[in-house]
Amino acid sequence: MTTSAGFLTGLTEPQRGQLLALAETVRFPSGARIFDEGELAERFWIAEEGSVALDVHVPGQSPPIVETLGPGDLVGWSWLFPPYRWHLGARTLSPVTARQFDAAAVRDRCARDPDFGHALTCAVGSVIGRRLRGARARLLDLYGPPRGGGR
Amino acid sequence: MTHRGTRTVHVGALSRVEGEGELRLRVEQGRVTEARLRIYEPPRFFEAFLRGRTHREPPDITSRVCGICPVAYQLSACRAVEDACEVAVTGQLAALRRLLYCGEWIESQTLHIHLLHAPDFLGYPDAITMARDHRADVERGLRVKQAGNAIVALLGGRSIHPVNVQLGGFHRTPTRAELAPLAERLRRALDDALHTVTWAAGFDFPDAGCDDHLLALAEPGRYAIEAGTPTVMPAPRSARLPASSTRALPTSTFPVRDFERHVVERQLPHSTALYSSLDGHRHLTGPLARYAVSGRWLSPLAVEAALAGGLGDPRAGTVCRNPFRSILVRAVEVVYAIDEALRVIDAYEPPPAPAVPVPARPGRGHGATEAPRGLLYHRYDLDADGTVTEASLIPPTAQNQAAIEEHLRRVAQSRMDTGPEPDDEQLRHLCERAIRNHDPCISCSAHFLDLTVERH
Amino acid sequence: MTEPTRQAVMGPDGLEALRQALVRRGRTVVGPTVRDDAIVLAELTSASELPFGWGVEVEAGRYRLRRRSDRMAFAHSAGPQSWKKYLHPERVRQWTADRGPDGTLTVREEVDRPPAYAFLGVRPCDLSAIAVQDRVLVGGPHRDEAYRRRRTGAFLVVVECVEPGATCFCVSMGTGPAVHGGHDLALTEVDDERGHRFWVRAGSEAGAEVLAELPVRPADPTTVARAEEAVTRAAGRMGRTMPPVDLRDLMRDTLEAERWNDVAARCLTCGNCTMVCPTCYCTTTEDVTDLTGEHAERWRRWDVCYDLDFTHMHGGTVRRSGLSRYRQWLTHKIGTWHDQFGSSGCVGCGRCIVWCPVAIDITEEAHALHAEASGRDAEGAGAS
Amino acid sequence: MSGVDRRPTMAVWKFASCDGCQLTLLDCEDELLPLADQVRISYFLEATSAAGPGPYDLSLVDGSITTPADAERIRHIRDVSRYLVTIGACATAGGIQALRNFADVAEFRAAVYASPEYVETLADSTAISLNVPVDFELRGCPVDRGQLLEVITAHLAGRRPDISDHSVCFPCKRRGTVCLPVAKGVPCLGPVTHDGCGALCPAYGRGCYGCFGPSGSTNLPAFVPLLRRDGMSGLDVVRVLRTFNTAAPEFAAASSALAEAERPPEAGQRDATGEPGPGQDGAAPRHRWEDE
Amino acid sequence: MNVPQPYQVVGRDRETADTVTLTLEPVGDPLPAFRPGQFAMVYAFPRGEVPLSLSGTTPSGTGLTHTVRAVGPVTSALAGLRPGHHVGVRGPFGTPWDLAAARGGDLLLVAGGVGLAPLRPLLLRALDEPRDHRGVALVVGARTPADLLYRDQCDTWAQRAPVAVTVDRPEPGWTGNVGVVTTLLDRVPYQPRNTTAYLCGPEVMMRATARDLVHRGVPASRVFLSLERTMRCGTGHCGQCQLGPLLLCRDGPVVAWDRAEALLAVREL
Repeated sequence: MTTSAGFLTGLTEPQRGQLLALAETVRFPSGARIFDEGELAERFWIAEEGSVALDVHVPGQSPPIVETLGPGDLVGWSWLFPPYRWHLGARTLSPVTARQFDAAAVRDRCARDPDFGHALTCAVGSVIGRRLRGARARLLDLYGPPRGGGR
Repeated sequence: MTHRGTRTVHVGALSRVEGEGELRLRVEQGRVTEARLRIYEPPRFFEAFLRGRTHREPPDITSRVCGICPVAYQLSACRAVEDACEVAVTGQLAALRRLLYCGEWIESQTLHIHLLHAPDFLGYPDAITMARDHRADVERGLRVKQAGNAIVALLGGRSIHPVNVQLGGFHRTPTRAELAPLAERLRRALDDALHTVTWAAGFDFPDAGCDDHLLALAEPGRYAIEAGTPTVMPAPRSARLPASSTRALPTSTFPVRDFERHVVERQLPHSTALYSSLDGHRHLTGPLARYAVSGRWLSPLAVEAALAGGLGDPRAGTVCRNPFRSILVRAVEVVYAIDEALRVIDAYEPPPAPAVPVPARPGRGHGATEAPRGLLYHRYDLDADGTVTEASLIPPTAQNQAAIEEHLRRVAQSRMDTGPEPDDEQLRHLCERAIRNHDPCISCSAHFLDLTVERH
Repeated sequence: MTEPTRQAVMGPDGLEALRQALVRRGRTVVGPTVRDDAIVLAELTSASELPFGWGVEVEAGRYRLRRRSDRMAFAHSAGPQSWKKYLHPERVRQWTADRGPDGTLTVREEVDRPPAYAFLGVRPCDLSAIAVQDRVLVGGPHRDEAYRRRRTGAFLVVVECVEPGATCFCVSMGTGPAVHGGHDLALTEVDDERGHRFWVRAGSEAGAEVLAELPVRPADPTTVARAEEAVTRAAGRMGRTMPPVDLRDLMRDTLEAERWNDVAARCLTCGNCTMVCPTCYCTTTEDVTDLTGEHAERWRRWDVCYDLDFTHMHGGTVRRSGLSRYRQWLTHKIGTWHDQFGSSGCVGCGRCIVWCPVAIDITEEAHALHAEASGRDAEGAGAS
Repeated sequence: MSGVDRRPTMAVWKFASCDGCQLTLLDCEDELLPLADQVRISYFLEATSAAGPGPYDLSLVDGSITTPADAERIRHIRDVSRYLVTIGACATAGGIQALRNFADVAEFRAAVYASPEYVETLADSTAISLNVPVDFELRGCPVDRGQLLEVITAHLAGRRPDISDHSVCFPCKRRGTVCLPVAKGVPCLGPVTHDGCGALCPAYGRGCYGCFGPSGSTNLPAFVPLLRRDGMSGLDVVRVLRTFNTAAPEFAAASSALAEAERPPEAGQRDATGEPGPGQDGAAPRHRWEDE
Repeated sequence: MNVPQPYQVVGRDRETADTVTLTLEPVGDPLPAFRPGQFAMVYAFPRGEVPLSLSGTTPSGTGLTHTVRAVGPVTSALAGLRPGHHVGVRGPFGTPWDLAAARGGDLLLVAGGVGLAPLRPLLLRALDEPRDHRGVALVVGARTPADLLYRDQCDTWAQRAPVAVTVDRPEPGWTGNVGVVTTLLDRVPYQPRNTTAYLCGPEVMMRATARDLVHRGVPASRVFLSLERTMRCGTGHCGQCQLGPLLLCRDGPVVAWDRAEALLAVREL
C-alpha cells in the first residue's frame, strides 16, 4: 500500500521541479465550481489549502459528494487519459489555493520526456489506485448493519 | 337464516378432528337428501412410493401416514410383512408390542376424550377454554395421556413416529428395571382413567343409534388390540333404527387374507379418501365395533368401569350402538389398556434377542390391528429379494366414511323432524359433533371435511 | 505410628478391596466396564464389572471388542469415553436468574454438590489429559468452578499401560505408557505363570492410606521386574508416532498447506474427534427461559469447533469451510495449545483416530504436513 | 378475561402431512395449559373450534405444499403472520410425499386412485420456504417436543431459539452412546444428519435414519462410502436418503448422483428410487397444474 | 464468583438511530475497576449475554458506561433499557489499551463506526493527562453523518486535540470530509516513528489502517487493534474466541499489529 502523503511525493525532486515549473497558483472562493462532469479536461490542480468536493450531477438533487480532497491531493486525473473529459465534477467547500496546470502542456512534456512521463503516470496511477481502493472499501459498507448472519 | 325450501349447508374446515376435511349437507323441502364428508387433505401416495422399497421399510414409512396412530401403522405393517415372510413374533416380543400399542390407545383415546370430544358435551370450543371451568378434568386427561405417551416413548424412543419397532420385534428391549417406573405411573393413571369414565357418564347424550355392520378384530380370551381375526356383527334386521343399547347378534369371521375380498374400496369424486364397504354393506369399525365383538373379553376392572359408566354388562352381550356414547366406550378402553399394560409389565421377562430374524421371501402378506379409531389393514406383495412390488393400506376412517355420512344425515334429519328447522349455524354445530363421535382420522384417510349444505 | 506402605503387590481380589476402601471414604468409584460392545466408563458396583479378559482391536475408524486369552482387566487401549465425562460434564447449569415484579434482577450461582470421585483404571495418557484440562480450566486467572468442585480431591488410581493399541502414540507425546506422578495410586498389571497380580505404588498420602488397607504382600523383585518390563515393552509397541519435529512450529508454518484441502475432502465435520478427545474442553452457552419469561437459566454444554455456530458472530460464521474447521482443531490441539496453555493439547491416546467414522488419523495428517513442509523447504533450498 | 388481552396470538396451520408435528403441541401435557396462559391460541383446527381472526403473531406451519389451492393458501397465511415457523420435515423439506418429485406423479395417482381424475395435485411436494419467506425452520419427522417449546418460549422472550445446526454425533457423544459404525459396523446417518432428536436411534442400538434431514455442515461425497463400507448397496443408500427429507437439497443431490450411477439398464416405473423426476433439475419448485 | 452482578441503568443517551449509551451503577458491590479497552459480559434478562467494551468513565468511579448498537436480540434488549432497569454484568475481561506504550510520544486514535466507543475512555484519559504525551489526534470514519457517535463531544474534543471525521455517504448539509478513514491519516499531525496508534472498527478497516500506518513508519508493535470473535464465557474457558494462538477474551481484545498481522492474513483462522 502506498503512502498517500501528497501527490508530489510520487516524483523525484528534479521531476517535481520540472512539473511545478509548469504551474501557476490559483485561488477559488468557497462554493466555486472548478469543473463539471463531461467537460473537456484541459487543466488539473494540486490542492495546497482548503477542501474540494468531487460530485456528480443528479437531476432533482443537490449534487451528491463522492469524495472530498484536501491539501496535497491531486484534483483531477481525466486529463491524462483519452477521451480527456471529466467523469465527475469538482467544487470548493472552502476557499481553496491550488497549483494549476495546463493539461496539454503537461502531456506534451510527458511525450517529449519519457522518464518524466513514466514517473508522472505512475504517480497519477497511484492516486487512482488509492481512490479505487477507497471506493471499494466504501462499497462494502463496513459500518452498516451486519449482514449474512441471520441466526 | 331459516327457511323451508332447498339449501346447502357447508361446514368448512372441520375442527377438533385429525386432518382436513369439510362437510356438505343438501336439504330439500325439509329432507336431508345428501350428507357428504369431503376430505380435501391432499393425497400423499403412500401406496405408490412403497413400491421399490425393501421389506424392512414399511413400518417406518407407513408410520408417516398418521402422526396420531403411528404405532398402529408400524404394527400393521410388521404383521403384514412378517406374514409374507412366514415369520411369527410370539412370547415376550409380542407382549411388548401389545404394551406399546396399549400406550398408543391410552394417549390417543384420551386425547380424543378430553381434548377433542368432551368440549362438545360441556359446551366449549376447546379443552383450553374448558379448562377455565373444568381445570381438574382437563389436567386429569393430560396426566393419563402423558402416561400413555410415556409407554410409547420408553418402548419406542419417542411418542410420535417411534424408532424402536422393527420387523421381528424391536431394536432394543427394555430391562425390567426400566419398566418399573412406568408401572408406578400407570397405577396412578388407572385411578384417573376410572374417574374419567364416571365423569363422562354424567354427560347428556342425545338419543341415537346406528344400523351399520360392525367390524373389528377379535381374539378369543382377550380384547383384541394388536392382532385378531376380522369379525362382523351384522346390523339388526329390524327396519326401525336400533336403540342405543342392544343385544349382541351372532357374529361371523373371515381370515385377514380375505380382507380385500370383503372390504372393497371405491373412490368418489368429492373426496381424496377412498370409501369402502363390507360385503356391499355400510360398516363401522372402531370402539363401538370392538366393544360389540370383544366386550366380553374386557378385564374385570374394565367391565366394572363399563357398568359404572352405564354401558350395561358387556359379558351379558350388551352392545352400544349410540355413536354419541362412543366417548364412554373409549374411556372404558383406556381403563382396559392401562390394566393390560400393567399386566404385561408385571409378567415381563427380557427376551433373549430384541428381534427374531425376518428374512425376505417372495409372497403376499396381510396384517390387521386395531388402531384407536378402528381396524387398520395392510397388504404387501414382495419379490424374492424382499422388494415391495405392491402395497395396499385400508385405514379405519376410509371404512367408516359411508357410515359417518349416514349418521350425519340421520342426526340432521332427526333434528329437522323434532323441532323448528335449525339454521345453518345450528346444523353446522350438530354435524361437527356427530363427526367427532367417530374421531375420524382424516390424515390417515387422506385419502377427508368444510360442511357445505346445499339447500335447494 | 508406622510409616504407610509405599509399594506392594496384590492379587486381583485386591481390586474389590480397593473399590470398597474408596466407597468407605464416601467416594463414587468409576472405572472401565463392558457395555454396548465397547469398554466404557461407568460407576462400579463391584470390581467384577471391570473388563477382565477383554481386549480391543482398534484401527482408524474401527473398534472391536475381543476376548483375551488371559485374565487381564486393563489390557485394552482407550475406549469411546474419557474422564472428562465426569470432571467436565457435558451440560452444567451455571446460574439461574429471576426478575422480580419491581424489575430487580436476582442471579443465583449454581453450586452443585458432585460426588467425590475415585477413578479406577486411569491410563497414563488420560492422567496427562486430566493435567491438561487442569491447566485450561483451573490454571488461569479465572477458574471453572464446576470443574474445580469435581476435580478437587478426586482420587486417581492409574494403571500403567502394557497393551497399547494400533492407534496409540503416547510415547511421541511423552505421556506414557509409564506413569510419572499426579496419581494417588499406581498399578501395573501382570498375569503370568506366577499368577494374576498388581504391583501397587502410592503416589500421595491419600494413596498410601488406602494402600495400607488393602490385602497386599511386599513387592517382590520378580513382579516388579515383570511389570517394568511389560511397560517398557509397551513403549516399543506404539501403533502410531508423531513426526519427530516441533509440532508447534510445524502447525504454525503450514497453515496454508495443500494437505488441508486433502483432509477437508474427507472430513465430515461431524465433531466426533473432539467429543472423544480427553482434553477438548470447548463449550457454548444456553440461555433458557420458562414460558412466563420471568425465570431464566444459563447452561453450559460441550461444543465443538466443527460447529458452524462455534464462530458465529453477528456478521456470520468465521470458519465457514470444513477445511478451516479441521485445521482449527488440529492446529489448536498440537500447536497453539502450547501458546495458550503451555503444553500440547494432545496426549497420544488415539481416540480421535479410532472414533473418526471416516478414519482420519491425526498422526498421518501431521506426517503429511511435515512431508509437505519438508518438500517445500527442499524445493526452496534447491531454488536458492 | 377483563381488559385488553395482551397475549400474543398463535395460529397452527396444516398442509400435506401426517399431523404429527402439530400433535406434538398437544403432546406437551405439562406445558399446554401454562402455554395457553401466555399465548392466545387463535387458530388451531385440530384443537379448537374457535377460530380467531388474524393477523397472528406466531404461525406454526405443518405440512408441505402439494396442491394449487395450498400454494395459494400459504401465501395468505404468510400475509397474516408476523413470525412464521415451519414445523417438521414436510414443511421444511417437502416430507416423504416429495418422493413424487423423483417420479411420475400421474402414475402415482393412478396407482392409488381408481379415478385419478378426481384428485388434484401438483407434480412436486415443496417446502414452505420454497413458496413464501419463512422466519424459522424447525426440523424433524416429527419435530422434537422440547425444540418446539424452545422455539415458542424463545419467541415469547425475544430470544434466539437455541436450536443447533450440528450433526447427530454431537448429542450422541454427549449422552455417551457408543458409536455404531465404528464399534459395530452398523450404517448410521448421524454424521450428516441434523441434531434435534438428541441421538435417539443410536441410543436404541439403531443407526440414525436421517429423519431430521441434513445438518448445517455435511460432506456427503465423503460420507456415502462409509455407508457402503458398512454394508449398504448403492440403491440402499439412495433409499435411505430418499425418505422423510428426500427433497432436502443435500440429500437430493447425493441420492440423485448415486441413482444415476446405480441405474439398472431397465429402470421400471415400479422402482421408487429411479431417475430424478421433474423438479429436481433446479432449485426452484416448479408448480404444474396436473388437472385441467 | 463468575455470575452476573446486578447493575442498574442510571443513564441512557441515544447516540444514533440504533445505538445508545448506558450508564450503569452497581446494585450491590461493584466489580473490580475496568480499564479502557477491557470488556464486560452484559446480561440482558432473559435473553442472554454479549461482550461490550467499556465506552466511558463515570464520575462515581464505580459505574460502567457501555455503548450498544442494536443488531441482535440481546443488544436490542439492552438498547431498549431505561433508567431503573437492571442488567447483569461480569468482568472486567481482556487486555486494556496499552497507554504506557505511548508515553512521551504521539497518540493516534482511529475509529470506524461504533469502534469509537471503546476508544472514548482512552481518549478521555489521554486528554486528561496531556503531560504524558506529545500530542493526541483522533480520526473517525462513519457510514453517514447520522451514524456518528458522540457528535457533540467530538466538537468539544476538537477544541483540545485535532479531530478529523469522514463519512462514506454524506447527507445533504454535510460539509465535512467524504471518503474512507485512511484518507484522513494525512490530515492530522503525528510523527509516525514516535506514534502509538489505537484502532477500533471493522476488521477490514483496521487491517487497511494498520498497513497504511506501518507504511508511514509507525512501528507495528505500537499499532494496537481491538479484535472481535465470538465470546461466550469471557474467562478463557469456552474456546470460542480463538484466533490462532490467541484467546481473545484473555490475550485480547487489544492486540498489537506485529502479532495480529500474520493471524489476520490467514483466511478463516
